[in-house]
Amino acid sequence: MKLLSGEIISNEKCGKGLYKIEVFSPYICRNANAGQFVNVKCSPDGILDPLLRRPFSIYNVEKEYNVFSILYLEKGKGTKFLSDLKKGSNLNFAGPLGSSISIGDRSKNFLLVGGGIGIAPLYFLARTLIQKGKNIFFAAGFKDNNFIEWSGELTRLGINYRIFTEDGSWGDEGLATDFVKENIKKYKNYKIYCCGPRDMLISMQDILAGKKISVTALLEERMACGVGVCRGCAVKIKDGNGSFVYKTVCKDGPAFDLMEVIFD
Amino acid sequence: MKLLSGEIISNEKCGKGLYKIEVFSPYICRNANAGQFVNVKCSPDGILDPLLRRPFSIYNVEKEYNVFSILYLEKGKGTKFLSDLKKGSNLNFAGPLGSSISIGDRSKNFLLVGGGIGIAPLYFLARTLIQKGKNIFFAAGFKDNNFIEWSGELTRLGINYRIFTEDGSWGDEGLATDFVKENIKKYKNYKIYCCGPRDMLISMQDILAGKKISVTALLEERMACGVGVCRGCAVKIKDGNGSFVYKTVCKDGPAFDLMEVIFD
Amino acid sequence: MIEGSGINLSVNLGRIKLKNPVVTCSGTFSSGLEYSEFYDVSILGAVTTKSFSFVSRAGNPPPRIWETTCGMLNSIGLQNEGIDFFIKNHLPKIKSLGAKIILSIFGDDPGEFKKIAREVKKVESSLLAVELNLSCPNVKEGGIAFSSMPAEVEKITEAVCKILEIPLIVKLSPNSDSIIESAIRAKCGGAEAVSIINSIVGTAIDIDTFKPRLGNVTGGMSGPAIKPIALAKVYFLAKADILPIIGMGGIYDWRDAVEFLVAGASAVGVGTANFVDYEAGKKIIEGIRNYLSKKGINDINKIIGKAIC
Amino acid sequence: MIEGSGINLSVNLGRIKLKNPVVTCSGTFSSGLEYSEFYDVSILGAVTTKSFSFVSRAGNPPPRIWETTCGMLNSIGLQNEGIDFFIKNHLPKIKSLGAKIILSIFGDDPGEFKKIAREVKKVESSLLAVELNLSCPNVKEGGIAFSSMPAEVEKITEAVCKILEIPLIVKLSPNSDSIIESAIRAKCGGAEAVSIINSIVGTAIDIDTFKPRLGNVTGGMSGPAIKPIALAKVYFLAKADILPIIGMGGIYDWRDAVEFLVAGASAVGVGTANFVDYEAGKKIIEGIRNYLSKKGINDINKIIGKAIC
Ligand SMILES: Cc1cc2nc3c(=O)[nH]c(=O)nc-3n(C[C@H](O)[C@H](O)[C@H](O)COP(=O)(O)OP(=O)(O)OC[C@H]3O[C@@H](n4cnc5c(N)ncnc54)[C@H](O)[C@@H]3O)c2cc1C
Ligand SMILES: Cc1cc2nc3c(=O)[nH]c(=O)nc-3n(C[C@H](O)[C@H](O)[C@H](O)COP(=O)(O)OP(=O)(O)OC[C@H]3O[C@@H](n4cnc5c(N)ncnc54)[C@H](O)[C@@H]3O)c2cc1C
Ligand SMILES: Cc1cc2nc3c(=O)[nH]c(=O)nc-3n(C[C@H](O)[C@H](O)[C@H](O)COP(=O)(O)O)c2cc1C
Ligand SMILES: Cc1cc2nc3c(=O)[nH]c(=O)nc-3n(C[C@H](O)[C@H](O)[C@H](O)COP(=O)(O)O)c2cc1C
Ligand code: FES
Ligand code: FES
Repeated sequence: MKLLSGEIISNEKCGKGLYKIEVFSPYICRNANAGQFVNVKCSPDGILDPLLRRPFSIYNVEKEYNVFSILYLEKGKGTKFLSDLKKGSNLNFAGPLGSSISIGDRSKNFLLVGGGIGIAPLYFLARTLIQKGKNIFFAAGFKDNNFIEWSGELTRLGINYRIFTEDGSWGDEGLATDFVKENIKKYKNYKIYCCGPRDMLISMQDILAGKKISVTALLEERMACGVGVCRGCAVKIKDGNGSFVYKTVCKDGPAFDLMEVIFD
Repeated sequence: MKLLSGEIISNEKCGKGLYKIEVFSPYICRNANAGQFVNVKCSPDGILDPLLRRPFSIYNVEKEYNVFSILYLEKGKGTKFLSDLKKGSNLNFAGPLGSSISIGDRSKNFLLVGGGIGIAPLYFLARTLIQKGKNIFFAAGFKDNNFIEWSGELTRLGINYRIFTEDGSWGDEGLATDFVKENIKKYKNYKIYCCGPRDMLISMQDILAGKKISVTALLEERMACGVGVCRGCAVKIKDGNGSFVYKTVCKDGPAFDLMEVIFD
Repeated sequence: MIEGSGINLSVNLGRIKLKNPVVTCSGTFSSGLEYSEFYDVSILGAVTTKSFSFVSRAGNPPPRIWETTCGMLNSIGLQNEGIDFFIKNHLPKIKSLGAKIILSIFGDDPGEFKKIAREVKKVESSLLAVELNLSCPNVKEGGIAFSSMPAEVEKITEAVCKILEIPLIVKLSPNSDSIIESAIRAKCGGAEAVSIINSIVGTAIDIDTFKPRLGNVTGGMSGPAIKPIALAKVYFLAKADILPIIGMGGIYDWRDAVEFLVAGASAVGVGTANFVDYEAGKKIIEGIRNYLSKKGINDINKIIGKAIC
Repeated sequence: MIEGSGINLSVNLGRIKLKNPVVTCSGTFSSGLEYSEFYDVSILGAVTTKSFSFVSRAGNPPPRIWETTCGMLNSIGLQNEGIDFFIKNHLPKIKSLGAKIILSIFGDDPGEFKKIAREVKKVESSLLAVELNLSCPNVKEGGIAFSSMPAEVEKITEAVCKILEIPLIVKLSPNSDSIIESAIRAKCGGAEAVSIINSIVGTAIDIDTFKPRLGNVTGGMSGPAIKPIALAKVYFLAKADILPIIGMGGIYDWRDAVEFLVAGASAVGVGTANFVDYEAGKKIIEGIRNYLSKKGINDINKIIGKAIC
């Protein structure tokens, strides 16, 4: 992990409040693995509002071009600043942070379940799995059709996928988790990775309870340092003795065994 | 005085760290007089660093175009933000603030003495005096030749002027105040207006002590409100009883009788 | 837009009735005349004037202002023209604008407070309430405010209370541990409400000249930077449930104002924000109304203190 | 670049000798291992570790972080693996990096402090000093820190002092009036220096759910927003001239650091800034050196306390 500054190659809108920013960084391209993130300074030099860095999953790495990208939604002042950044200017970020998802050789089949912007880290994971010749199914759920422009990128991966929207405006009407629930028998020999809103992760826990299917979730938590020193991004993880310990999303995670996570 | 938002017509560099910003504002053009200023929000919407507005003299008003302008030096984070603003975006400002310089009919001859960026309000004053058919001499002093690009604007006024620089790189080597000192007899029947660094104003006080020449100075002081409510921008002004009162630069000023100002 | 719409914005702090919970903070709005050029100040719950003493005060030597990260320091030192000047010059004007007025007063000792109160007595029917500023951090370098001496708080409140019939608000300082105790004493003395917080003692130094940035060495810190601190003070005092609170300190927009109400303030004071957004008061009232309307809450009193557990 | 150049950056706080005045703040640098990936942490005056208790502590329920305007609230609640874990796991690693270490410790009562001290005793020669955290605002909701009970400060300092030979630093809280009194008691108890300030009690509330933003309701505020407040506390304590001070609270860059030194701190702590600029410590040391060099000052001690009048 390093503190870096990289030229912005592009920063384009691909949906309502949805942007993709591409940044030149040989270091990130060499060292980043799926599941990791970068921590971005979202204010000009010398300006301290907003103060803290913002964490964003690494969405894609294009080693050929030494360019990595982030897919982000404009939420508040940090992401507003990001969306105003111009091509050719520099991004101040640190990374790669968090622990990498290790993909064993044993598993062959992977089910990725993404909700909303939660698809971002799963995209990088999918690309990594493709390179390893794995079989992938990607179930992506959204509120509406806001990500429709983005979906071209998913199509280009050439994997099987299905889109679900709550309002039925794109793909199938319904939740990605309902699809998983109905088809869970099909995925007995799959490894599952999921990322999305808290409610989605809780549904996944319910669906998979007692099922002995390996499921990893990528969690979010408010961060201060992003590198494991402040203990700000604590999540409750079962410790085996019926009790729990607090682990850090930024260093121990963001990927955790979903069945060990305690949401309360 | 009003809280306004006006489109930026241009924002161009005219020297090292020196910029002129032109803003569309019929209201300012209708209401502003020489000596007044605008108070500018120097951070994007919703961002509070820097927090306080920055005061800038009105440098010019072009009634034909409904455009007024500010001439400013990049100093810190507020003026850095200003210098990054793009043509076509909006400036958030309030004005016109401060009291206007009232130009009586009696005086015919005016000597304007400006130091550095202090020439900004004097430029507007000069244009006003020209319209009233007054006779003007403008003595402008600078550290170096950084304002040379700007001086075209001065030339175009068609008035008599002389430039002094401390390093002799442009105009005459020396201080504008030394020039005033040496030629003070010539200016017996002039009204003097001056604006510049504190040391310059103190020199002017020394030069004019006991001379019965009317001299008005435009003062600067750190401001919070800019509209006379907080009493933050206090300056010491003689009160006639051998004592002093605190007056506000933002409301009572910025123009004060220089001989009444107590610098300590 | 402000009135009507079926949402009740009015709040009572004891005998003090405000048509909406937004007042201005003393010292940041003068007597409201300047800002009346930006909007109709009669829409405010009340205008709190700057603090007036018995005779005029010159205030502290400049520089009096220093900007800090998302906040500011001031060492005005209560410059004012004296209570008579207020009564003769400001009061008629601000009354004619239709504004409700909370008059802030300040004295060096209980005796001066009494003298001011006797002057105020003559016009008390024109005022909504009187606020006793017992907490200015700017009078002496690090000077002790009455507010950190609970016994003095009671003494002064009681003395003024005997003279005036209109409600009293006591303004307390965050610069001491004794907010709760002082609030209790204010209540014993007859106060109707407390205002918290006054500005927090702070300083800044010029690293080139080694001199303090303020003529008075230290000053009072205010603005968005201090909001979390002020909010915690409001929360704990509201939880202690002694007197109704006018909460202030770093309120910049309607979200901040709602946060203070939810934390237990019955009204909110807008201070430094007036310097940055001259229409802050107006926007905050509108923002609160829209918030309630969107949430389907028809009475502001339903959210006051909602966070207290 | 850091060493050499003929400028003396070393400072002494009693028996504590630092090669430069820049240390990290407890809880914002862990034991230095993570940041050693960004720069050589042995260039720091010292690494102050996070506070360790006798046995491990789970810490407070999440959420633990809330960003405020130019600052942050935390309610970590002293999550740590216990002193033995530090001694066995962190200490050898951080020592091998060549860093000087100030170990921060924390206990619920004087007894726990003693128990920790006895453990620390075994490795005290590896440490530069021990900092007693008597001022964490996060243990209970609005809980009272030892630091606001001067008698306790003395008792704990004395108890630990009897066990350890290395110098003790007492970390005090800004959340009470008693900094000066507590510093005097710390001195009586045998402390070598004081660290001020710990974070300031603050809170934030979600106006949609009416719940506090932090699991623990209130938290400790830190970051640039609090700098003027911290600086005033340092200035007044330095003026009282009781013990050397490690000044901290909102330091973001070298200018801030110099400001604290000029205000009377003999060393400075870098906290929240580490989260924003992972190289803050390094840049601040370089910045101080450049500043002195440009000013033609050959010894940092010449500027310490320069603003005190
Ligand atoms: C490990 C991780 C990976 C993430 N990856 C992505 C991604 O790929 N694309 C994307 O659009 N978003 C991602 N997020 C969420 C992203 O960090 C927030 O949307 C962003 O911080 C919002 O900042 P803001 O200033 O615009 O919003 P504000 O609401 O103004 O932020 C205020 C504060 O809350 C924090 N915050 C707000 N939302 C979140 C959140 N969901 N999780 C954690 N902290 C939050 C901010 O960091 C900041 O401290 C990720 C979050 C985490 C923890
Ligand atoms: C009445 C008046 C008219 C002015 N007219 C002009 C003008 O026409 N052109 C121009 O370039 N500058 C002018 N100035 C100075 C200008 O306001 C400052 O240069 C500007 O505020 C610096 O802001 P900053 O954020 O870039 O600098 P910073 O140094 O970061 O500012 C920090 C703080 O100091 C204040 N400040 C800094 N310098 C000054 C100063 N000289 N006077 C008052 N406050 C200051 C800022 O407002 C801010 O609160 C004027 C000042 C006053 C009072
Ligand atoms: C410039 C200035 C002057 C002030 N003068 C007074 C005063 O005269 N009386 C008083 O009670 N409080 C005074 N205050 C304190 C404010 O009323 C308020 O309590 C404080 O600023 C916190 O609120 P804010 O952060 O919204 O500004 C003053 C504050 C400022 C910034
Ligand atoms: C996340 C976090 C954790 C902290 N943990 C501790 C701690 O364990 N012990 C301690 O003495 N201070 C702790 N502090 C307080 C800091 O050491 C420091 O006193 C305070 O943050 C002010 O400095 P700053 O504004 O530079 O951060 C912590 C601060 C933060 C932000
Ligand atoms: S954000 Fe600091 S430990 Fe995770
Ligand atoms: S800046 Fe407030 S009175 Fe002048």
